[in-house]
Amino acid sequence: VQVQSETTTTSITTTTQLAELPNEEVEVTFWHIYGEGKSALLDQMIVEFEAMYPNVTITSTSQSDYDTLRTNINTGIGVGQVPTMAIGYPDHFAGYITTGAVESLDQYIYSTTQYEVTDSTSSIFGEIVETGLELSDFIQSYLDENDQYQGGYFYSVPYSKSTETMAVNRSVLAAHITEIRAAGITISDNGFLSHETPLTYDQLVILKNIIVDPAGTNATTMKCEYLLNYDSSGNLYINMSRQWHAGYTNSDGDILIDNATTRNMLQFLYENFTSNTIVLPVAWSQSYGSTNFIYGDVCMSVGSTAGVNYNIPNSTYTPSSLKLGIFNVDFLQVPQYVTTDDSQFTVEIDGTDVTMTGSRSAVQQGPNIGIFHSATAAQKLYAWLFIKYLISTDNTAKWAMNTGYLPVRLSAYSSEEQLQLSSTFSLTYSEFLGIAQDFWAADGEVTWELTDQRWNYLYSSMVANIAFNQADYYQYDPAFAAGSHSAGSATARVEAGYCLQNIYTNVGVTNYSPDTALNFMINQLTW
Amino acid sequence: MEIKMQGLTKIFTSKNKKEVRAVDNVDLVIPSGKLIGLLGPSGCGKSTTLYLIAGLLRQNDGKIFFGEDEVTETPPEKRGIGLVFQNYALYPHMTVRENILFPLQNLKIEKQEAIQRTVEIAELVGLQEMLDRKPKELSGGQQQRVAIARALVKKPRVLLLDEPLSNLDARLRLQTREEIKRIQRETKITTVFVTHDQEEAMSISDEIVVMKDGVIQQMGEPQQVYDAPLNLFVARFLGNPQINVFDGEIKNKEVLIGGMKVGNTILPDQQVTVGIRPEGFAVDTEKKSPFKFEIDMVETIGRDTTLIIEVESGEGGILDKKTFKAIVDVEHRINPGDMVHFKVKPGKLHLFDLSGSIL
Amino acid sequence: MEIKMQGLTKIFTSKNKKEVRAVDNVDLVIPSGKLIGLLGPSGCGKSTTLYLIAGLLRQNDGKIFFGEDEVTETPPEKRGIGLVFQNYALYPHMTVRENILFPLQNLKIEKQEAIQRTVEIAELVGLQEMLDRKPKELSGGQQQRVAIARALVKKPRVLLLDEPLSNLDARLRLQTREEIKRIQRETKITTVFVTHDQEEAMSISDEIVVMKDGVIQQMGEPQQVYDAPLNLFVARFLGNPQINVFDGEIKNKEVLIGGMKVGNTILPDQQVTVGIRPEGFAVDTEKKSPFKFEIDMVETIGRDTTLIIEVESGEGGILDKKTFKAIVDVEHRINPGDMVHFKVKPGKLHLFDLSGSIL
Amino acid sequence: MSEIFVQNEKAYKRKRIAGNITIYIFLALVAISILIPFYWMILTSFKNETQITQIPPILALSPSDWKLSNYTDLFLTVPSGPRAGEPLFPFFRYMANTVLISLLTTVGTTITTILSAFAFSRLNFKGRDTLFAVLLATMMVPGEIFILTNFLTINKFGWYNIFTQTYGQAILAMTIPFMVSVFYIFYLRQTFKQIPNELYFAAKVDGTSDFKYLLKIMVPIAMPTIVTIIILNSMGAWSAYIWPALVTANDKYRLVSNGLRGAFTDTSTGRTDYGQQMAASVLVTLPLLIVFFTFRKQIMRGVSRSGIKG
Amino acid sequence: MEKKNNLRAWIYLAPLLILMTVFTFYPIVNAFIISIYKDYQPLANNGAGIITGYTLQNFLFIFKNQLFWISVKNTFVIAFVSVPISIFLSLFISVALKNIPKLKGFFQTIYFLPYVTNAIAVGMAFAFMFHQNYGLFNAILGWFGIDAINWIGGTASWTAQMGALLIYTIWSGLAFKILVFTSGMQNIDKQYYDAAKIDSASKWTVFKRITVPLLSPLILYISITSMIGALKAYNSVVGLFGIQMGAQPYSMMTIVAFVYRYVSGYTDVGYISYASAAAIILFIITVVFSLIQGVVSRKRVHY
Ligand SMILES: Nc1ncnc2c1ncn2[C@@H]1O[C@H](COP(=O)(O)OP(=O)(O)OP(=O)(O)O)[C@@H](O)[C@H]1O
Ligand SMILES: Nc1ncnc2c1ncn2[C@@H]1O[C@H](COP(=O)(O)OP(=O)(O)OP(=O)(O)O)[C@@H](O)[C@H]1O
Ligand SMILES: [Mg+2]
Ligand SMILES: [Mg+2]
Repeated sequence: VQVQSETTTTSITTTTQLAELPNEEVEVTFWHIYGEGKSALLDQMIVEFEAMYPNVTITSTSQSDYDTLRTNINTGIGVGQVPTMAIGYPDHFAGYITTGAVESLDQYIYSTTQYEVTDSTSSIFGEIVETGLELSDFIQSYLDENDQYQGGYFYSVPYSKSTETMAVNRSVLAAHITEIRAAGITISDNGFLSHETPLTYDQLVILKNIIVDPAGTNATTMKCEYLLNYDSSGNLYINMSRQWHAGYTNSDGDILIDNATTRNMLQFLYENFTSNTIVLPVAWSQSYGSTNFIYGDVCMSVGSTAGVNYNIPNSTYTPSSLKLGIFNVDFLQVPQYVTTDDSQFTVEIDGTDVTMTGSRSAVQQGPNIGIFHSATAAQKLYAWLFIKYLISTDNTAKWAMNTGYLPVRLSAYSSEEQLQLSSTFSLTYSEFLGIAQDFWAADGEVTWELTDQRWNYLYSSMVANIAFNQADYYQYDPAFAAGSHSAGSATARVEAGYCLQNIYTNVGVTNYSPDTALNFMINQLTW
Repeated sequence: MEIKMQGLTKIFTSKNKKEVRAVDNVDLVIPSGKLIGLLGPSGCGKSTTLYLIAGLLRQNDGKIFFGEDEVTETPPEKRGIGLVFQNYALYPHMTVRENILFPLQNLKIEKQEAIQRTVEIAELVGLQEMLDRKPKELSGGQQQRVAIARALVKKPRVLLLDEPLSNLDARLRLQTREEIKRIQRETKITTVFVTHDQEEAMSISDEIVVMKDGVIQQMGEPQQVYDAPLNLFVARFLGNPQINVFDGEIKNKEVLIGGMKVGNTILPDQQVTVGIRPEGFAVDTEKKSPFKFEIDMVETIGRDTTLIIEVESGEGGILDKKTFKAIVDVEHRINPGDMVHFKVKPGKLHLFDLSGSIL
Repeated sequence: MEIKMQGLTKIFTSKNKKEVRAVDNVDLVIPSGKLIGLLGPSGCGKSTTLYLIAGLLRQNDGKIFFGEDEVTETPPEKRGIGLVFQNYALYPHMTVRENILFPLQNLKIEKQEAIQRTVEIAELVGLQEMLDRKPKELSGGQQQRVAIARALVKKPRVLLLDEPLSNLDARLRLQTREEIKRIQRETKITTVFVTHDQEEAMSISDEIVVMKDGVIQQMGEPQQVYDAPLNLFVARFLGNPQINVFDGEIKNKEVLIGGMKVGNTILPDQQVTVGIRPEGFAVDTEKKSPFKFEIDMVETIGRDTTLIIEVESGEGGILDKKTFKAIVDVEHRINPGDMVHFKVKPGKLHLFDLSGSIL
Repeated sequence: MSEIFVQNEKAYKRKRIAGNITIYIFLALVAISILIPFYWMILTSFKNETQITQIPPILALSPSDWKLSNYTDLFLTVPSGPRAGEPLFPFFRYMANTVLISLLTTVGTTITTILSAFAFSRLNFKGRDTLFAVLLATMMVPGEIFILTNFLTINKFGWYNIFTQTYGQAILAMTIPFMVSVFYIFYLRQTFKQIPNELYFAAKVDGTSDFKYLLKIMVPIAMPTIVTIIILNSMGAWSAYIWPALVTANDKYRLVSNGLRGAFTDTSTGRTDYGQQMAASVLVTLPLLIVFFTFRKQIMRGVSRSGIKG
Repeated sequence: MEKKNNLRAWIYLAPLLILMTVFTFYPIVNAFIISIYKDYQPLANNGAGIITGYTLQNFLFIFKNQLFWISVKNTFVIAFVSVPISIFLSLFISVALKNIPKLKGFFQTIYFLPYVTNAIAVGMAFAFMFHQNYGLFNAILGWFGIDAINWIGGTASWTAQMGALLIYTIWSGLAFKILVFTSGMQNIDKQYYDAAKIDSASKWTVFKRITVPLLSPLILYISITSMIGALKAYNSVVGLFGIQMGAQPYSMMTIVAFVYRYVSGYTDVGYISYASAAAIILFIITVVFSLIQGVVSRKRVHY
């Protein structure tokens, strides 16, 4: 991963100012959606933060889910009653920004102001606190997402990020090693494919011909009914439109889907659906493909990094439903059409070869965090300090390992902070990454004891590695509110997913054209 | 308190837009402290009249006074009346006791006294053992008694009774009606008593009012109305068995029925309708009277013998009916088939013009 | 069809767990084709008996037969009965016409005929002009007539009438009851007629049944029951004005009341209760009889003079009441204050033992 | 004749028994279909994650296989942070809020419903039918439309303030807008209309005011309907979700549904922990069931009490 | 009684009218106004909201929206099929309940239970009952030799989905109707049934000519309210199919879902106006149907 610091916009002056922290009682309200069961870690950080600034009280409220959160903030904006800070998706912030309710964070990020902690009851009494944020320590795509708004300001900073990775059924691959090698794909003796370079669609088609049996999953031939499941059809659409340079939306809110490339892309997908190369969870009336991946119905499955563990078969499943038994799982990057950006690739659509220019792309997703305008200066300042605390190197790493999210800071990957994962197991984030690396290096033949705690973190570690490897070509989703003639980015994403689902459910219908689904999508997004 | 009605009119409009003049321009004064029996055929407007007095129905026209005060616009709860409904209208969810207590509670009568009065009145109507039953656990007559108790217990200024005894057996009816009469006499509550039982009306009432089709036909003391009906309707309506009505004529001061002389008069010659009550006949043991018939049936109930004579239509000038009846003393020992000569007792001959008005 | 009841018992248990034996071990045979009048004080179990016959209530014990067939378990709709309910039970949502047509439709009577019969019966009860009204647009009496029409129109095998005439005026009552009687005679429908009006019961019924507290007291032809009551209750219950009851004794074949001789008997000496109906007295114009009283009130209704004598409690051996009544011919011209000597007409002396049974 | 009668009688009896059996089977089927969701809820609450997603579904679990962890997890306490020591799912607090809200709205709704149903069924006033039609029409407007405006209103009344909202204000905001229901007014009016006029007359004669008549006669007679309304209405708070989330600034003030929806979704993957959710549902439903079964007699009597004709 | 009690009536109505004015009438009037705002952004301008004029274009937007027509079709099918069936069924169940000698209370209690259950549980249970391979419904169909139907699976046909939705809708409305009808039947004087027995009415006749007419005010009430409810169908679809409103996206979309979709995006330009416009269209449809219902039933309803 190449991390470039954004030298153009950073303007660190050498003269730093030392200022007094406001010492009045300050209440910072913080809205999030973390359920009571999941917010323990957050609560702990709050307690730590309050110990650092004893005059501050953080009131954190869970709004149950993102929709409720957004609705409550929006209605709150209408009456001037918003929290000091909140997490939210980019499109939430895009909406808040149109009403002028969120505070630009540039004033803190680029500030050189330093504060001395003078409260003797503070746990950091006497230390110097900085407001500025080391942007170069963040993954670029995250930053791009957070300053995509009007004027190029940061209205939020990345908080809790994830991406998609692909689970593969390594046992199936291992059963066909000779054929796969014969087809020119590198594969280890134990069925591991490359963890550094993603598979291409050409390779997928090759694999499909080897390991897919449309007649049904078969334990003797070790073939699956489908090749690749894609959990989020919205992500499939958006990501693919980037990979194909097909046009989707932009941050100005333009809907760019009514074009020939998109039509080609949908037709291509339709044919892939038909040939069992790609499948959506609706095939099994599910929201996620993981269960069917475990059952062996499909050999590969793209899903969120946060859902890793749902892809691992184990003995709690009824043996009869595991068509391929308990198999080995590996994680790879999401498949791509090209290996270098802006290069050409050829696909067969409707029986003819079509050549197009494409790029690599992987989605990055998850909430950011920002501060609202209406709060007092002191509230905002402390809110900012709190945000900084939440995404500090140690805390982002801690958060990542606890929740399945990824650290937002590069430094987290080398953080020396020991993190207590269980009562008897603690390690640094890089040691955590090392678990998978060791495993892969040994071609899966590690000599760990069965009771070794590393087994418990093997798969999380795999996806953390994979995610880090594909961070190079992360793309973010343009975020915008609806205009008077088109829908907003959230609707666009939903409709994109529905478009693919509609196409999928028409597989096998004679004379069906994916244009129908696209036209409906256009009707829903523009007027 | 005197009740005065002036031009009181109530018109019902039923679904099919037909108008029913249930009470038609009634002028009536009910003297203070009297018990008035309101009589008339089914559907003549008796209940409606009571409801108007009570204020439960709103008149289309006319005025009502209680004493000096016009109450036309006064709501029923302010009129201070007691009312026994024809179909009882007991509160189904309350026990007998609660039903009777209810008006007292509304009058804010002191609790002790209210309970006392409830028990007394329940004894009066013979319900003391049923105080804790709900109306649906009572027989028809028992329900009616509860309704009476409820109306009486509050000692109203005006008491309105809509066929209050119709479901009671003779003995209880007698008892209750005498009790009502007694209470009325003692308290001097102006009372209107609707009944279809003329015997009841006549024996209990100070005066009776006979109604027909919403119009008052006659008002007066019972015996007087019985003895001197103002029109054929009243004559026919009162009396059981009914009055015998004949087609007759006056010729030379003689009253003739079917050519047979039945009496004398001072009226000029004309066609008349003649009414003679069954008991207006006497047996002419001397068999001189020309007014004679062969007896078809003899009924003896208790102390009377009713002679029933079946006639061909028009025969003997008899109107309406195919039979006429005479009641004579059981002593006469008459048998079917006997030929009996009748005399008409003095003052028992009623002469009406052809429109039905008394001459 | 004959109706036979064997040991029929119906017990109600009210909320407060008290048992009411509304019908108590009744054995009764209602002869085929007869009209039976069921009489008794309010709450004695008349309606309950009818409902048991109809099958609407389930007996606690006993059996019912229609002719040869036991119908104890037969549901009401299979019993083929007509029933007039005491409070009419008209279907409130149907017009009069629909109410009357309803049973015919259920019997799948051909439409044309059904309409024909409806109109006929409506005319019979004088409702022809109200066929399109809903029950609540009718007066009480009109509603009752609809109920009668509905029961009669289907020509039932058994006709049960629960005080069917109580809300009708005298004239209509007479008409309707005679019509009921006529229909009954013609069709020979076994009919049970509940009424509290003894005059009605006696004049219409082939036989009457007197009930008290759920128990049959006496059954027989009306005049016979009137003339020869089996017990004091029946004697008291029948007759209006009520029978006069005296404390008496038999001494040397003489019947004495308060020491005064009123008649002779062949019974041995004992304490007795003596009943004399008001019309059982005659005026002893010769003033010889020792049985003499000063008259307090004189009432003349129509053809009779009722003499009312108020007595001190126990005076003259009179039981129950503080007055006794004698009905004599109006001819006697008696005035209040007159001293009248009474004789008892032959056969008018009823002697009961102290438990109330006839001697 | 008598022969036929007897035969019919037997055939009739047979028919009646057959009829009864059919009715029972029918009613039992309906009952089963109504019970299935309950069964499913309870069953699911005893399953672990893989059992829940298992295909074919597990239709029964022997008690020895019951996983109580879904329940016990609910009562695990928060180890640290501001809520340290409190249960993960603040069951009792949410229950208390819900019960309070339920009581208040039910009392309020019942009062307004009775008063207005009375006015609409018994009193004759100008514009009555028009007004009633207008009320009915409001039922036809999808309520989703009201939410924003009402929120603004609540705020104007000062009942919503993100920093200073008190429990009392939250209660007001959650109850006051729901103290009317045209639906129930309409329902009760129908019942009121069926009470015979004579009773109103009788009461007038007995000297009651309209209000007393309403209280002493109409209400007791219409009790079955009113009990029905009370039951239906009091359940409302148990499923209220959107509005309470909107007008409460503090999640301590919220209701069970808010807890049920939010608590068991893994926010990073969007997956719901159905086992825990069902366990919580069972817990939330349980008090209702207990109340319902303890007062079953009274409730059923209320519902089935024979009213009008005594 | 017959006098006009104007003042008194308004006093009785006061609590209702005050609350409704604030929380119902005002928002509705507001909705009407909002529906003609052009480019309305309710929260812009620091919550004051901005518009650029007035327009009827919002209604045009609705009519041009393909989704709206899908919603209308689904909504109508739901309303016209589920309402009559559920009324009939619940009447039938109530009558059956009335007619059984024993276990009445037991069944009544069970029918009551849905009020104390939880929507999520019901949704899950139904999804399971409709499962193509393991569901109860297909098992029952199997007894009659009917092939398993894909009711709500991702590739289910529209008819099957609608069938499942209707079953679910009818089920969830049944308990309320049974409750209303059973309590309504208790109010019918037993005497009418006695009289009908005497009049030899068959069970069916009693049902048709006595029970139904005497319940007619309640039946009208139920049919109007369930018609309104059915035209506002939303929760049942979410319960069964989740927020994508169908086995395929939007395949079971309803008008209220359409409204809701735009209400929940109210921060976006014009969305709340679209929602209001759609709500008004639904309102007009509902009023028309209710009027028709009212007129049709006028003759048959007995008070
Ligand atoms: N449902 C019931 N519960 C309790 N007791 C009842 C019930 N129905 C009737 N009774 C009692 O049974 C007795 C007989 O009642 P029934 O209705 O047969 O009387 P009845 O002879 O018809 O009287 P009436 O002439 O007053 O109508 C009465 O004492 C009555 O109070
Ligand atoms: N609500 C109504 N709608 C239409 N007509 C009615 C209504 N109420 C009563 N009537 C009619 O008005 C007339 C008088 O009725 P009312 O009840 O006063 O009679 P009534 O004298 O009490 O008769 P009854 O002795 O039969 O009770 C009757 O012809 C009746 O049909
Ligand atoms: Mg009357
Ligand atoms: Mg009776």
